[in-house]
Amino acid sequence: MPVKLGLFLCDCGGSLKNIDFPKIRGNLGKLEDIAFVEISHNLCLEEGEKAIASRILRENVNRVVIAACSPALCEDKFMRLLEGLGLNSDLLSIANIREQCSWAHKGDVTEKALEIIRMAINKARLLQGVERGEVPVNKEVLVVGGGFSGMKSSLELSRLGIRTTIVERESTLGGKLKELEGFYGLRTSPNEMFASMTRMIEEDKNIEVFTSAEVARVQGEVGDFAIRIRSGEKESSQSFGAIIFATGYRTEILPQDFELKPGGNIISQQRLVEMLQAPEKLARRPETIGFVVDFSDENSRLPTLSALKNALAVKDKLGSEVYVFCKNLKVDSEGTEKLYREARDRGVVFLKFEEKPRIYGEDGRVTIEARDVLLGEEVTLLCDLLVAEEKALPPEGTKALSSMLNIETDSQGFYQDENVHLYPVASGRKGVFFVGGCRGSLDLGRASTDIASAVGSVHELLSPGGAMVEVEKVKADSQKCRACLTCIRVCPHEAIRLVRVDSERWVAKIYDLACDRCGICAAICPATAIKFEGYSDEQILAEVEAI
Amino acid sequence: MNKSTVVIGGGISGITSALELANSGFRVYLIEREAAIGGQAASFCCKATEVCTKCSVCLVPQSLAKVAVHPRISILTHSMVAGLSGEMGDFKVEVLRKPQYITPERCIACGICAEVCPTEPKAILPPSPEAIPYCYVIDERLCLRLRGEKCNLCQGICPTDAIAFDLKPERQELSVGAIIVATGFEVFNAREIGSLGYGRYPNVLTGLDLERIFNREGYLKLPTNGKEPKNIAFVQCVGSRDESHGYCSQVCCKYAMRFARLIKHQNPDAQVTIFYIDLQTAGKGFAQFYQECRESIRFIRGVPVEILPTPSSELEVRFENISEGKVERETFDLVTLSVGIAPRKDSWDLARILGTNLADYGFFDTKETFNSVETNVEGIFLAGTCQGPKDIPDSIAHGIAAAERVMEVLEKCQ
Amino acid sequence: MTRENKKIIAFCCAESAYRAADRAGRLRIRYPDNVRVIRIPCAGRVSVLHILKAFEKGAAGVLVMGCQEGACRHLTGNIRAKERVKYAKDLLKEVGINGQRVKMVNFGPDMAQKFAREIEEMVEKIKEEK
Amino acid sequence: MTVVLNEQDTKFKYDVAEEPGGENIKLCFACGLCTASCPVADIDPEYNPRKIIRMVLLGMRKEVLSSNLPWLCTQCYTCQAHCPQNVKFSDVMKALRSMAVREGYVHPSFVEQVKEIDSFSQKSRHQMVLSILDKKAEELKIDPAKLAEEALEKEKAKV
Repeated sequence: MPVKLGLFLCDCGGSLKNIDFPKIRGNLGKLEDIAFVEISHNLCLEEGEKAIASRILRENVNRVVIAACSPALCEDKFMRLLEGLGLNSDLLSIANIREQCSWAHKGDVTEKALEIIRMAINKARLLQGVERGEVPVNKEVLVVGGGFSGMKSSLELSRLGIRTTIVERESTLGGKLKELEGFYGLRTSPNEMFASMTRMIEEDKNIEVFTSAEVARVQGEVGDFAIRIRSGEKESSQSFGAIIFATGYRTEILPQDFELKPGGNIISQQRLVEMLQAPEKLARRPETIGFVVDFSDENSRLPTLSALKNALAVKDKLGSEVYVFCKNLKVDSEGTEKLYREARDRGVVFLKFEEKPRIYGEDGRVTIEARDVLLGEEVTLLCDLLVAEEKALPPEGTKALSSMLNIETDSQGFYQDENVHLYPVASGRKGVFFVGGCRGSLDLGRASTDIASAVGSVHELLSPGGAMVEVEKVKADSQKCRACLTCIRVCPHEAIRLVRVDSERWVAKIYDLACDRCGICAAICPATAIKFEGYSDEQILAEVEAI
Repeated sequence: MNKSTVVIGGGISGITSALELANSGFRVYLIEREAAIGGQAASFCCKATEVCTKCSVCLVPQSLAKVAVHPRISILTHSMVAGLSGEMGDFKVEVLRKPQYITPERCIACGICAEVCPTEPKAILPPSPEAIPYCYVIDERLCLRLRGEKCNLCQGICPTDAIAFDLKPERQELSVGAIIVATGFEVFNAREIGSLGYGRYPNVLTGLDLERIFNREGYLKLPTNGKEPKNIAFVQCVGSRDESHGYCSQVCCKYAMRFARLIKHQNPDAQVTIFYIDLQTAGKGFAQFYQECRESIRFIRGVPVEILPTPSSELEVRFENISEGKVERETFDLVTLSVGIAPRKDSWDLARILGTNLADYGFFDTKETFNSVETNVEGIFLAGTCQGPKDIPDSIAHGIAAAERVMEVLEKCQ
Repeated sequence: MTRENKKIIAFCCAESAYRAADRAGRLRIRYPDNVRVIRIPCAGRVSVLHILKAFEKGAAGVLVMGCQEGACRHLTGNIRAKERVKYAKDLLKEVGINGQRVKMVNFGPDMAQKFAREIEEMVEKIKEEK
Repeated sequence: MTVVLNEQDTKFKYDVAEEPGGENIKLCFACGLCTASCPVADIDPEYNPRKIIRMVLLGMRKEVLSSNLPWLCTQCYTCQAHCPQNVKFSDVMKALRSMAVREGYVHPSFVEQVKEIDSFSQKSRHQMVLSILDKKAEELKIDPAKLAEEALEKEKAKV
């Protein structure tokens, strides 16, 4: 069908005075494939839209160019209008003659406006239009990790009617819940929480649990991930629409930073919790307990929180004198400032250092030497127990999984890159989410918010309309494709895979739901096999041509 | 069951909730008190140097643009919730829409009205260059007509008949299944700490002022003479971690350090000093960012007690340098107070209308600890900083979390 | 046609630089009118071919405008654009066009002043060359 | 000097908290506002309210109570006005004074003497300000040392 173009010029209420609209009409009206040039004053208002609609229908054009304000403002509106007229909404091209022309320069800019409109016309001639359609998606979700975050994610998804499968590496669910002393401000103990969540999961028909199992392979893309789950010797394959990673974190005590080995009196927070759970078993009540936080790792929100909680628990259960050595106390999570105040009020003493404290053990006791900047003097503390600084680290297997997923980790090795567009729970790969400790050390409040937001995002993705896409907007031409894998290597969203077309040939296929329409692949394909409709090489060069 | 929702507040959390719900098939009424949505975060500036410093401000215009055109979201600007009845699944929300003199649906932002407006500064302007909806509003304090004089210039010339001075407040009732409160925060009013001289000395600014200066001008200049400042101080914990604000505002250390880096980047000769009590360097990649900052920015443990102008109109700051154990005086040409996040004063009124509780210090209260989106009223949820301090990513997460809870309860109602 | 009148092509990422250009207009920040903006979804969409063709068609300068490093929605788009610009520079030098006439610039969406400044700088550069 | 924390009196902070005025001592989080605002710290670098609190918290009972520090405070309450944690440092100083007396570090009569000095310095200030105001009309050049002498003379005359 030959191109028949309708051109609408909007002078924005007559305010674009430095553009000579009749001149533009005179100039462009002569072009052969332009059916009409209409000058309007207010295309974006109801009456303007009506005028566009009636003119398009009357003249039966198959491409529309609108010269008006920024497409950032009006594009969606006009696209919807076209769609309403039964015309493909991608047959529209907009020339920004307001923000980037009339308003940006003094004096007459008719020439520039003319050229911008020519660029849009050139592009419009080559537009093909894109269909919209719904991609079938698998509505089941895989949750990797059966700790608090994983369990809670599954339970919440279930409440939205979404079926999940939990894969847990250990033989039981629960993760760190089984190791915690208590939550500040929460009456439920971690143990009770663990018990009730386990019971709920057992009773929930929407949740299937694999323990002592791990993810062996991830293939496919959002809506259709093919996962191989390894459980002992057995392996099984299953398909999921989305994946939530909730693999948690691990902690490591870092006495090596102080050239020490952990031993009887240099203990972890975890060991302290065990002592506090059964204080009667202690041979001797420790008189003095020291904590060291925020030195090796200044990203110490979680270690600080547990130091504060455990210091208070020590006061409650053992009544020892407690000294906390820190650099800066991390109070930037909900309730921590209150906790800190309570700890001070209970007589926990906080000392601040700038330089690394020197720590050594002798005669069953531990000596800490530091310069307390608050006192401005060297201080020495002999304590019966030193609770060493803990660093939150990514769980084992994070590296393997992230390379299997082809997803960047952050500078500390946690899941998810530091890119702001992926915050809070998304990854560069659509349909893959990270919640809780595995994306960085998080307090329980933040982890809970994480879970709800990942569940919300999954629900949005899998709900009707969530998988509505522009079909083959970015497409690899199977005739031109040489299967060189370049596009697959550069795609930041893991949206391209090789598929077999016949017994001999493999070609790249771009998955519409996973694709985020950046065009990096189209720019790099050495065979120029990838076409990005709306931003194809021809279309971009046609715009360049107009200058 | 009613599958529509009211979101009160069009800041980053509110629009995130609205988008999430609308994309999942819910109808959303977004109620905004001001003339444009976007809230506080929309007035912030990108703090990137050569590289992104993860302030997340760029996420706001993206979401705003999507909300503006979403067919399932209705934006009610200049509106407030005036009453509530019913219960979860069947709330009746009474909304009061203040007269706005310009019909947003009719305004095409051509700017002809501003050309003829006789006042200086103009009484009719868009609230910001990126305002959504992008339409003009009349400043009641400047408009001659609204101050009782005879002037009809803008109304007479408006090509789309968008201006009408005789509009009355409108009341309307919305039937919805659930409500999300996302009314945001106020920055702490630095005038409350008189000794720091905010409001008295023009070169004492707040973090919010800095956001707006950078957003508008692209670089920092002294309010007094328009020159680039050479010696800048940041004072942390202004309106945080004290008796009446017993919490850390979570954002100030981050924005102060980002601003410090940005200033240093734009003007390498500038001296930047940050006064602090405890630096909050937790969060993704931030400890590393802090290490980088330390190379070029001076950090002093100890916060200033008083700021006084010198005869040469610089600012003399008195503080204890804790690491030295000494009281010191130093002069700066600009001091920024890193003001914290405070609850909105009108939260009280809204809480009374909705029947929700307020927590310590005046933030909206949650039903239980660690479930920061549910309130004591079934079907009313919280999103963003109305519940407590949050940065932009955390507010977005919270916004989605609140939407998820709404989906859950409305799904159950079915 | 004198060189001053020659066009500059600016490939603008819709997420950042295009918004910055719109903002410049809204704030009525004036800049030389010989810039032509081509809106692209991501700076990573720009290929070496686009840059070279622009010069072939008579452009005097090409600006590739993407997001700040570390802030690309598509993670690597702006980094790839930078590499391509560098590559294009080398190619241009070989055919005797000053590599300075193509430039990669990073933007936040609110950097209207920077947008205007970059256009001005490029115009100056072209003028100097004569 | 190295402070060995175990050798200090860990009960000291609790004792101060028991003393009227000392209740909030433990709440201090060391922001330094008290010291920065203190007029005495401004003229005497040895005197540092924040450090005094630290010494109490670390149990340095003898060092604090036997020292001059508790007596140097002018009870102007400026620190108290600025303290974000409501430590009430001026009141803490009162508590420390009475403990110092009770525990025999100073003779009870010392309290009376300090009181007199306080009252005397207030009176001298009063006198000095008045004399400035008196003299302002005649002569703008004022010598504070001379004023002090005059004020002292006047006070002496009364005794």
